[in-house]
Formats: sequence, C-alpha cells, structure tokens
Amino acid sequence: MRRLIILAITLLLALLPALNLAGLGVSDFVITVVGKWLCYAILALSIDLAWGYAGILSLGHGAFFALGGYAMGMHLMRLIGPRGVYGHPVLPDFMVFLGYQELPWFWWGFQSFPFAMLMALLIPGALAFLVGYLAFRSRITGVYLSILTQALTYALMLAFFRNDMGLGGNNGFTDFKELLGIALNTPLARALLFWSSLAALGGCLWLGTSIARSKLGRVLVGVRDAEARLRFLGYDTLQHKLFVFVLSAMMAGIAGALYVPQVGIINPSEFSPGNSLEAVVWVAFGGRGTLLGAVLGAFTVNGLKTWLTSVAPDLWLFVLGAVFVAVTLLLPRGLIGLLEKRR
Amino acid sequence: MTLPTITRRAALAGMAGSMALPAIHSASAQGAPIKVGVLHSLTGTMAISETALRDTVLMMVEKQNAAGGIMGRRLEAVVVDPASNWPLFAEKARELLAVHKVDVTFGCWTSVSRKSVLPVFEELNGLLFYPVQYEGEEESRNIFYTGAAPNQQAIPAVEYLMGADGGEAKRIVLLGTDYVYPRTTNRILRGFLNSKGITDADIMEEYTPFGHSDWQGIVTRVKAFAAQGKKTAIVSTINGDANVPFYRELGNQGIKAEDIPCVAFSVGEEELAGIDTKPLVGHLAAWNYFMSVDAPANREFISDWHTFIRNPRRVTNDPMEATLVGFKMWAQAVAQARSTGVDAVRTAMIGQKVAAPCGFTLEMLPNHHLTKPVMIGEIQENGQFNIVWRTPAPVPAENWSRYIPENANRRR
Amino acid sequence: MSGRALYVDGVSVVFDGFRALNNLSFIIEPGELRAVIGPNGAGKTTMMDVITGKTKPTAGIVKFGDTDLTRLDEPRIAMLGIGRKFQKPTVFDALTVFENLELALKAVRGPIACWKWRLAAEQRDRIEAVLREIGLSERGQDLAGLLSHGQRQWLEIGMLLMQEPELLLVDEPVAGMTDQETEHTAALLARIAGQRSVVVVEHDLEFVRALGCKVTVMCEGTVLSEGSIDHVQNDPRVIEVYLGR
Amino acid sequence: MIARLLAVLLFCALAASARAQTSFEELVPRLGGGFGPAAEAAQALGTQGDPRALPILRALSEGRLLRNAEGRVILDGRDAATGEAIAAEGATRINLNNRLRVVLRGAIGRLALSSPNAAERRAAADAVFRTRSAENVPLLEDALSREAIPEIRALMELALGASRLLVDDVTVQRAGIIVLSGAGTAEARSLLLEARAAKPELAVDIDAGIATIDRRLAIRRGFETAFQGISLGSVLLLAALGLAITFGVMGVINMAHGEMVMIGAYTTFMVQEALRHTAWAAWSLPLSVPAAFLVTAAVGVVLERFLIRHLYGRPLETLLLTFGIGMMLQQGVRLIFGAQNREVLSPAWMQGTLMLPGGLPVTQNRLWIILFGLAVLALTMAAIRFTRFGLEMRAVVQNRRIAATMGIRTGWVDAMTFAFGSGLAGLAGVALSQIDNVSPNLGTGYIIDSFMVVVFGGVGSLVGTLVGALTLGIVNKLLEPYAGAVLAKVAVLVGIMLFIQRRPKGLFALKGRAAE
Repeated sequence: MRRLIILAITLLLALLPALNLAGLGVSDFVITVVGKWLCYAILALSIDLAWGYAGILSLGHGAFFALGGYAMGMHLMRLIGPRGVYGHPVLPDFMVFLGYQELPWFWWGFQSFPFAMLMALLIPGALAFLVGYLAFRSRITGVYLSILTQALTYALMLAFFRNDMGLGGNNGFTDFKELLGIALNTPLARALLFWSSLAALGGCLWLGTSIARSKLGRVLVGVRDAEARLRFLGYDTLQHKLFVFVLSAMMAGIAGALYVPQVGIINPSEFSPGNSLEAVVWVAFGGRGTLLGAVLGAFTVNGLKTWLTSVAPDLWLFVLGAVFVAVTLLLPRGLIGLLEKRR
Repeated sequence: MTLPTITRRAALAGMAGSMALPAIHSASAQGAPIKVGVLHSLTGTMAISETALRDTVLMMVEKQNAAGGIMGRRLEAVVVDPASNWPLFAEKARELLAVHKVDVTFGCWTSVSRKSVLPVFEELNGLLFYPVQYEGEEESRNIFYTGAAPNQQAIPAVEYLMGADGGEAKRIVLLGTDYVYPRTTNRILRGFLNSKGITDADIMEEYTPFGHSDWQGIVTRVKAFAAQGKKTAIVSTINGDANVPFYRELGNQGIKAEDIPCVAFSVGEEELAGIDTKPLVGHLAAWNYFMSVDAPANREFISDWHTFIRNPRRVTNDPMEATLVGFKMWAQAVAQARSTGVDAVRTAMIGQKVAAPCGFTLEMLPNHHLTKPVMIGEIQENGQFNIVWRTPAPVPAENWSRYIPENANRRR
Repeated sequence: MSGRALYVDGVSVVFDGFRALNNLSFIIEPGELRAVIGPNGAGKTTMMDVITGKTKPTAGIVKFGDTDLTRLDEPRIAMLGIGRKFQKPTVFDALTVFENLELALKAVRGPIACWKWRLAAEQRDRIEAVLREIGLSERGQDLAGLLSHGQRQWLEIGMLLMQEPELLLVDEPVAGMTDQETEHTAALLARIAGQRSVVVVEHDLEFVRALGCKVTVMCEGTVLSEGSIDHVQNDPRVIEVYLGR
Repeated sequence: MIARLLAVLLFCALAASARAQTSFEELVPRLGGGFGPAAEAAQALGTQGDPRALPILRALSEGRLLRNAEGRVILDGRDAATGEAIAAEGATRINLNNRLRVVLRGAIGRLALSSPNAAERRAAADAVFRTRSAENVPLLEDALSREAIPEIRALMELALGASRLLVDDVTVQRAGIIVLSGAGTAEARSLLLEARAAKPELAVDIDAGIATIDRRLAIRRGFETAFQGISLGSVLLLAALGLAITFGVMGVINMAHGEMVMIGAYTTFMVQEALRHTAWAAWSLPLSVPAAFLVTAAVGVVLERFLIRHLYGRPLETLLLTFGIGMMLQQGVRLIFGAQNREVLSPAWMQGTLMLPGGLPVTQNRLWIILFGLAVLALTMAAIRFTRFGLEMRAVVQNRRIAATMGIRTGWVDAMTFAFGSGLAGLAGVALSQIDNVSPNLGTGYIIDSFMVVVFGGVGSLVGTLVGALTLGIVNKLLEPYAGAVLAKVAVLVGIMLFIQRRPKGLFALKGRAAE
C-alpha cells in the first residue's frame, strides 16, 4: 500500500515538468519551487540518515549543502566565459571589477563538469571526514557535537563573506548562463534539473533505505542508543559514524549542487546556522528516523513557508514557530508518526 | 520590427483593436486592477531597512487610488516576504511575475537580492524598480535604478572632504562592510583619490562583517592612522546595523567631527533614529535626499507619510524618496503609454520627469538611472541632517564608473 | 578450549590525583572462573575498564596471552576475545531480540562490510540456539526494550555468547533479580564458564559462594586478599574492611 | 556654483587682508554671512581678543545665534553687534559646518584662556592646543604666568609647545619639540610629523622626540588591546552567563537565549520611555537592571512551565522547541515595536573616555560594562553558593529524586532556575543596549558566541565561563590587527573547535564521577 502511494506520488512529480513543457497548466513557478523542495528533501534525508539512525545531530549540515552548491556555482561561473558584462575570457565579472588579474588556483579545473561534480561530492565529504574524525575520536557526542557543527558552519559563513576569499563574497555567484550546453532560463533546462533532482532524491532514498535495512542500519541504531555496548562487542564505532557522516555530507553536497542552478544564486548566507537549524526542523517535523518522514517534512514545511510568506507576510514566522513548538511537544514522532497512528 | 507576413486584414483588425483600446480600459476599471508587486523583506536581518519601503509603496498605492487610480483602473498591491533570504527573493520574484502576474514590482535593498532576482525579471520580462544607492556596474533592461550610482554620492562626498569646507583632508580611511557595494565604491574612490594625488600610503582600507558590533580595535587604529601629521577623514560604507555600535565607539573614543570627520553613504535618518546623536554632531552623510530638505514636494511627502503611518515621529529617508520617485515615474509612464505592458512602459519611462521631494526635478535617463542632486548633510542633535552642501543641479548617473579601467572592455 | 591467560601487573590508574587503582596485580588462568568482591569504590569497575580498554592505566602491564592490552582500544580488545557485561544491562532497545544477537554474532564489523552482509543459514541457526539457551525463543521478534529486567540480563549474556569470547568480564549479573532469576543466571554462567575464563564482580556473597570459585577481594584499588571464599571471609583485613566501616 | 565659490574665496582673501582694520561691529554680522565669511570673522574675533566676542562665539557654536532677514545677528533678543533690543521673529538659526567649528573652537579657546572659570580655561587650553598658531604664543605665555592649577598649566604648556613649533625661530621650535615629546600622545606625534615635513633642518630633534613618543605609545597600545579584549570578554561573559545556567546547569539548549537578551534590551528602552519626562529620567538605566531581570525572568517562567518542562532529558528536542519560540519572540517584538532600531540613550557618565594615570585611555561605557559583568558574575556565584534557592538548585541538579524525597519542590526549582538564567540574559540585554543596536535581531548575533564560551569554559562551571569569555575576548583582539576582524573571529572559532577535540569537557571540567 505504502509503496503504491510513494510510486504514485513519484510519478505525479515526474509528470509535472512534462506538463509544463507541453503547456498544460503547470507554471514555471511550480517547477522551480518544487524543484527546490526536492533539493531540500535530499538535504533533510541526509540529516535524517545521520541523526535519525546514528544519533549524530549536525547543526551544520547547511555547510555541506552550501559547499556542494559552491562547487556547482564555480562550474557555472566558468561556463559564462566571455559572456560576462566585461567580456573577460576567463575571469568572472566579480573578479574583474574587484581588480583580479588572474584566476586563483582553486578555481582550476572547475570548467570541467565531471570535475566540478566530483568536487561537489569530495569537498563536503572531506570536510565531514576531517570534522567527524576529530570529533568522534574525542568522543564528542550529542549536544556538544551539535554546537561544534553549528560553530563550523558559522565560521565558514564568516569566511565566505570575505571578498578576499575569491569566491564572490556576499554576492556569491549569480547570473548563470548554461549547464551542459543548455541555457538555464529555458523550460527544458528546468525540467531536466527537476528530473535530476527527483532522480537524486530517489537514489538517496534508495541508498538510505538499503543502509537502514542492512546490518549497518542496525549498527547505527546501536551507536545511537548504546554506543559503549557496541564497542565492547568489537565494533569500532568511529568507522561507522564517520562512514554515515561522510555519506550524509556528500548527499547534502549533491543536494546543494542541484539546488544552485535551479535557484540561480549561491551566496554565503546558505552557511548561516539558521538554515541548518531549519533543515533539522524539517526532519523533526516529518519524523526523524524514518527516511520518508524527512522527505515529507521538507515538503510540508517548505510548502507552508512558500504559502505563508505570500498569504501572511507579517505573521508567517509566528505560524511556523508555533508549528515547530506544537510538533516537538505533541508529535514526538513527527507527521509520519501521526499518519501511522491514524492507520 | 518588420511585419512581412501580416496580411492586410490582420493589420486592419489590429488597427480596429487599438482604436477600441480605451473602451476596454474603461470597462476594466472595476474588473481588473493594476497589480503592484512589493518585494521587500519583512522579516530577517533586512527587515529593519526594508519594511519602511514596503510602507512607502503601500502609501503611494493608496494615494494613487484616492486620486482615481491610473487610467481609471484601481491599483492593487501584492506584498510578499522574501525574508532576507536571497534564493527566496528569486522564488518570490517568480511568484509575483508568474502567479500573481504583477505589472510592476518595487523591491530589493541589498545588491545580492537584486542580483538574485535579475535573471528572473529578464527571463519573464518583468519590471523592477530598485530604490537604493548601489555600486553601479549593472544595467538591466528590466530594472530601473532610482537610487544613486557611485558618481552621485561617493565622489562628490570625498571631493567635499578634500575641499576647504570639509576640512582639507589629506588622508582617507575607507571603512566598509565586506560586501560588493563598499568594495566597488572604495575601488572607485581609490582610483579617484589617486588621480587627485593622494597615494596609497595615505589610504587605509578596512572591512568588517555584517552586523559587526565591536569597533574598539578599528577605531583605535583609525586614531593611530590619523596621528601621522596630516588631516584625516573617514569615508564609511558601513552597512545598516553595524553603524550604531560604530558611531557609539567613535563618540566614546572622543573622535570629534572637527578632528576626524566621517562621511557615511549608508547612514540616513532611519539609522540615526536608533542612536543618541549628540556626540556625532558634525559627522556627515552624502545622499540625494534628506528629510530636512525645504521643498514643497518634500513637505507633502512627509505629511503624507505621517498620515499614512499614523506616527508623526517616523522619519523619511533617501531610499523612501527613491521609491516614491520611481513610483511616480512609473505611474506617469503607464498613463503616457496607455498600457501596463512592460515594453510599452519601458519605452515611456525614459525621459520621465518628476518634481521630487529632494527639491529638484529628476529625469529618467536611457541608462535606466536617474539624474540626482548630491547633498551633504551634517548630523544634528535631533537626528536630522543639516544640509551643508549640494550640487546646483541634478547629476546624471554614471553606472559604469570611469575609475574602473575594466569598464572600457565592457560588452554593450 | 586452550585459552590465553590474563595478566594484570602493577596497574595504577590516577584520575586528577585520585588513585582509582593502586598497584593492582592478579592473574586469571585460561578457563578459570573468578569472583571479585570489594566495597563500593574499591576500583572493581575501573579494573574492568582497564582490561577492556575503556581506561588507559597510568602505570603497569595488562596482557592477554602475549598481547599488550594497554595499547588497544575497546573494539580491538573485544575482537581479541574479551567480552564484557555491564552492571546495568545494556541492550539495544530499539532493535528486536534477534537483531541484538545478530549484532553480537561473530561476523564482519566494518561499516561497508556490514552494509553488504547477509545472514547465512547456519548463523541463523546459531542465533536461534542461543535464543533457546537464554530462554527467549518466544521473544525473538520483540523489541528488546519490551523485555523485563531479568530477560535483558540474559539477553546481554546471550550477546556475549554470540561473541564467543575467551575471557568474559561480568559486572554484578544478579543485582536486582528475583531468586528464581538469580538461579537461572547462575546456571547460565556456570555453563559458559566451562569453556572460557570468567571474571564475575559481585556483591552478593551467597551468589559468590554458589559459584564456588577462587575469590579476589579488592579494596582501595588494590588486592586485599585472594583465595577460597572461606579463606577470604576469615581474613582479618577483609573483615575489617567490610565490618569496620 | 563655481562662480559663487570664487566669490567666497575672493571675499575671504579680502577679509583676511583687511582683518586688522575690521571693527568688532563690522565682524559680528559677518558671522551670519555663510560658512566661509563666518569662519573668517570668527578667526578675526578670536585674534582681536575683544571679550565681548566670547558669548557670541559660544552662542554660535551652540547653535543659539540667530540671523534675521536684514542680516543682523541676534543673541538673546539683542543685536549681537550693537546690543540694541531687536525682535527675533522671522530670524533663523545660523548653521555650522566643520570648518566653522574648528575655527570657533580655536577662537573661543583663545578668548577663554583668561576666563575666571577653571573648567573653561581647561577646555580653552585644549582647544588652543588643537588649533595652534604662532600668534598664540604670547597669549599662552601670558595665561601661563597667571595659571596656578598644575593640570591646566600642563595643558597650556602643551599648547604652547605646539604653537611654538610654528614660530619661525629654531630655538623656540626646539623648546616646543621637547614639550611635545614629553607629552607622549598620538596628537603630539602628529604635530611633530607635520613640523618635520615643514622644517627638514629640525629632523634630528624631531626624530628623537618621536622615538620617545613611540615607546610610550607602544605601552599604551598594549594596554588598549588588553582593555579592549577584556571589554569584549565582558560582553561575551554577560551574554553567556544566562546560558551557563540554563544550558550548563539544567542542560536545556536554549536557542531562544538571544531573544531573551533582546527582550532585556527592549525592556531598557521601555523603562527609558516611561521615565522620559519624569524626574527619574536620569536613573532610567540603573532602574532598567531590575526591570529587565524581572521581565525576562517572567518570560522564562512562562516558557519553562508551559513548554520546556515537558521536554527535560531530551536536549535535542528542546533545541528545536526553543528555536521555534525564538522565531515567535523575534517576530512578536518586530510587530510591536517595528523593525527599526530603537534609541537607548547613554547617561553622561557612560560617555566619553576616561584618562588613567600615564595617559591610558579607557572608554567609560566599556568600563561600566566590565564592572557590570563582574558584578553580575559575583552575584550569580553568591546566589548559587549562599542562598537557599542556590542550595536547592544544586541539589536538584545532582540528584533530582533524592532532592524530591527531601521535600524540595523540584518543579518549582526548575522554573526558578530557568527564570534566573533568563533574567541574566535580560541583564546582558541592558548592557548590550549601550553598545549595540536595539533591534529584533539583537540576540541572533550573540547566540553562537555564547554557546562557544560556555562549552569552551566548561559546562556547568561559572569560573570557566569567566575565563572562557575573557580568553576569547583577548585572543580575538590580539589577532584582529593582523588578521582583520573577520579572520580573527574565524580563527578563534576554529581554535575553540580544535580545543574541544582535545578537551571535550572544556577548560574547567567537572571532575570525577559526577562528570560522567
């Protein structure tokens, strides 16, 4: 039954861009907004994999998302080529008017799509590995880890805001032209990105489910509930935590990479701790520990936000805040818990 | 535009249609209001600045409706909240254009928000009025920039500081928040200063993050920089929130305007409303409008504002005036084009003139920027500005600065 | 089973100036059953922490056969064949009884290996055998969180059995149990002990007597007395420590 | 425009050449004749030394001087030049600009050098120092001969030294250099450098003097860095103290902590507005302290009793809950007070700079905040250590069940503890209203820093919070000149992250079994 519903919803989603392309009543706005939610859903999924299963609550997952986004952004900037306002063959506009003479070394290679995609995976993964290794080795868990990751994304935000970083400072990257030879402002590009996001979400969901159902999933639950016991059973839990944390960071990186061409901008505010916190709220809202719950949470909260910011621009923060409060107090298992109880 | 394939009958039908247009408009006076999108953050960090602009647009809409709307059609404001979140700006812009089908949008404050919505407006051929002074280096056919370009604010202010009345500054401190407007403005200023014989050794440039609150160290360093035997002045491109602690520190460390004057490009009446201005008397700001301007249009603006907001203590400021000017020009252009169509309005916009509250008649130039007078005001104890200098006539905007050499290679 | 002996020689542990263990030495022979008793704060739990790698000793040698345990961390020591049962029963509440045992099963441990791993038929049989042994055959598909206190203790012992350790450290296995449960537990432990070395830390002297093994009395981080239960009960130092307080 | 500027310049030149002959009566009306002529006239009035000019110039500098349509200058209902009564109707205030202010300061200073009022003489000496000229030398020598107060004498000597630099006589200039070198201030250094550019022949003397000054300035800079570090630390301390209670003691991850701080700042604003036109207006800031504590504590009690109580032992859920609460509080304040900044005035005793012996400057508001932070810390520690409530709080933290069996109302203690922590956040708000924006976003900027301080210092240790806050403040200020404000902050954050890896329990970890 459940499978059927999921399949139906997926098909329905996959149909949206086709209807849009055919001009059958689905507006561009719907495509971009739902496409964005799909990326958010991947982010929520990645948080849930680490938090819901292994109990690693990262309040800095937005950082991995943003890093993936920056990798994609750098690629898109390189693709602009001489079409920038200043017509410089290599340098992006912001470098030209800030007086850069040549491309900084860390921009090399980003003109290649495979390289950029690799970086969108590897950079978040490497950062997660570094942070995770240091933290897990020192047995930093629970709340401490959360605060630490929050500080991480905050530090990254401050650093990326600096124009001296050579990554566009506050303005970040905008005004992208094309990806893989397709102009980004066309319905086709939007449809392809939408489908890619849907496929990525499906892939991540499949990956997550496969982990959750395997012995690894049970080990992760063990890490969450009684890590010491697992260690005395001979599990080097550092490895398992690192594995899931790095994997989760990479998923977030993919989400970010797909997000950027759809919203058309990446800037350091994606690193802001509030964004990461909000993503955690999606998961809590949908129901942590169930991958579908995370996806559901991301869709519901963002749907609510999109709707409320238009309907009640002055009051939406109240409503959203109240919803968070109500969910944590009344629905400890989230929306999924509510739905399952109904049945 | 050529019409090679249009048949005679079609052309005739078109003519008939255009003749029937006025009738259609009057018929739609009750039915189809003109939609005015408002894209200003009402929550988050930018709400502090942008809510007043939302209110300004609402005030103008109300006023226009009281005067019978435009071409007999009522105006209807569509307010959304992009929540100081840049991707959300793009989403909301698309929503305004694609879902609400607004005819015009007034919105954005930060450059990054404008950069975020720009591709959306270009793709969907929308019309955005951007009311804040910015770094220039942009010219979109879908945006009208009603704030100042750098040559309408920064350069005259620095010239004033270097002149007799400003204290003949020989050393300049460029303080700014680390984002694109201060970076570009300071680059332009550096080029300008160098051209005036002030070398890099006499220029100190420092950037701080958004909302920076601990200015002790920087103000101390400014004092040390000033103690090198030459008259020193500060040029501040510090953004919004960080100004209050900055000015407090300036006052507390005893930096008086007589010794080291500070001219700011982002500090207006609204920002001063949150500060005790007594220690700041004599520090300067450069704008194209001050609330203290003595002109009939300004008196009307202020009284309208106080009536609308129901609070006689609320102030007006430069971006609010720029919003008003943009709105009036748009209304005139729509009336002149007899259409709200973007292409028609865009054409009609160029050359529109408005007697603005700043006391001058401003004109929309073909580069989508305005002519604006430059004024320098001194902070007074009551939080208002005393205008100590102004250009005799409005200055046309140079959105592509001559002090940025790369502009020579710009694609046109 | 020809096992390895555990040597603990001159081990001291200092926490911020407090000597939790003070020059502690003893040997556990392969296949030996040993009871360790001592008042609260004698260092019994710290001793177990040192052997299982949770705490690094400040000084001294801990060897299992020829392997120096002080250099290894908990998982490696566990894989060497040293199992540990906590004072408070710790099982994975959110997993079923069967899954608990499956996790303990001697099999792959690494993350990627765990991901790919599938339960083989003979492994399933073995888990079911252990389920029968600990008397939880009927409860295999229930969540461990739903078990009673005693059942949780048995499940944890069952997990140790799955691990097939050479040396088993058991911390107060019968605390809080009914008499019937205590009996059952004693029988379980005795069965295990036949094949491997077991160290039991216990307060309940009757239980220790029932085990009928050599007893080590610890006090203030060091060995106070060692020998049969009758020997240590008559040791004046032991009497002073237990009654003089 | 250019023509007008030229005219002004021409007029200035004429006025300058005619200065000696121009009479008082002619000069005064020129004060209302635009910035340029006014500056010239004020300069001349100061040089002529006519005592009648002093009240007029003062009135001008204070914005009390009016000008009527006929161009007559009016002071207190009389024509300033002739003294005849004149109606002030239709007259406008004469505006100032910085150039005029500089001239006025010098002119008033010269005229006030011989004032009978010591405070005026002190201000005058300082003003003359800042607007030195060779013509001041005889004036200052004369004033010095009559001055008895040593402090003012020192100021006058400094001013004399500065003015002597401009006299065209090498021996006089050398005397000036020695005085300025002895002063050891940045201003003196600036004057010497200016003179060095003008008089290359004095370079050797001046360089020696500058070297002396630089040694003094280096000490001063060290002191300033330390003071600024401690000051930043005290702000962090205040912001973190409430969190040290709610997070450190109760284990509640209070993401709405920043909003509590913000509410404290708004309470300060409300108290100020309520007292604005009363006799108590000057006391509004001290009175805000108890008010802010009570208001935020009350908000804390409500939150704890109705919401947070249900989530004890689930720290991550409280985190989400308080995040939601924070959103609502922030938007609530935004709707009630508006998104704009609110103005909280600083009392006079919190403005300006205090000079410690040795020329070490201390900004007064920062000094008060340091003292306030330490006082709040001391009171908090005393409250925990010596009061019945503190005892019960510690008992509940250590063993809730046993505390309950001993008759402690644990629910009440929880509520009071949370209220106490929230109240401390409110106090931080009072302090922050003096240095930062009072806006709905006020708290957002401090929440992460506060958490870092508490974690770095050691959760549950107030001493740790103090040491943590001061360390972070000072390290930040030490790095700032080299790395810039942003990188310094990033470096500090990364440093803390690495530190926590090495000592997960922070600087002052609770020891022994209790810490497990």
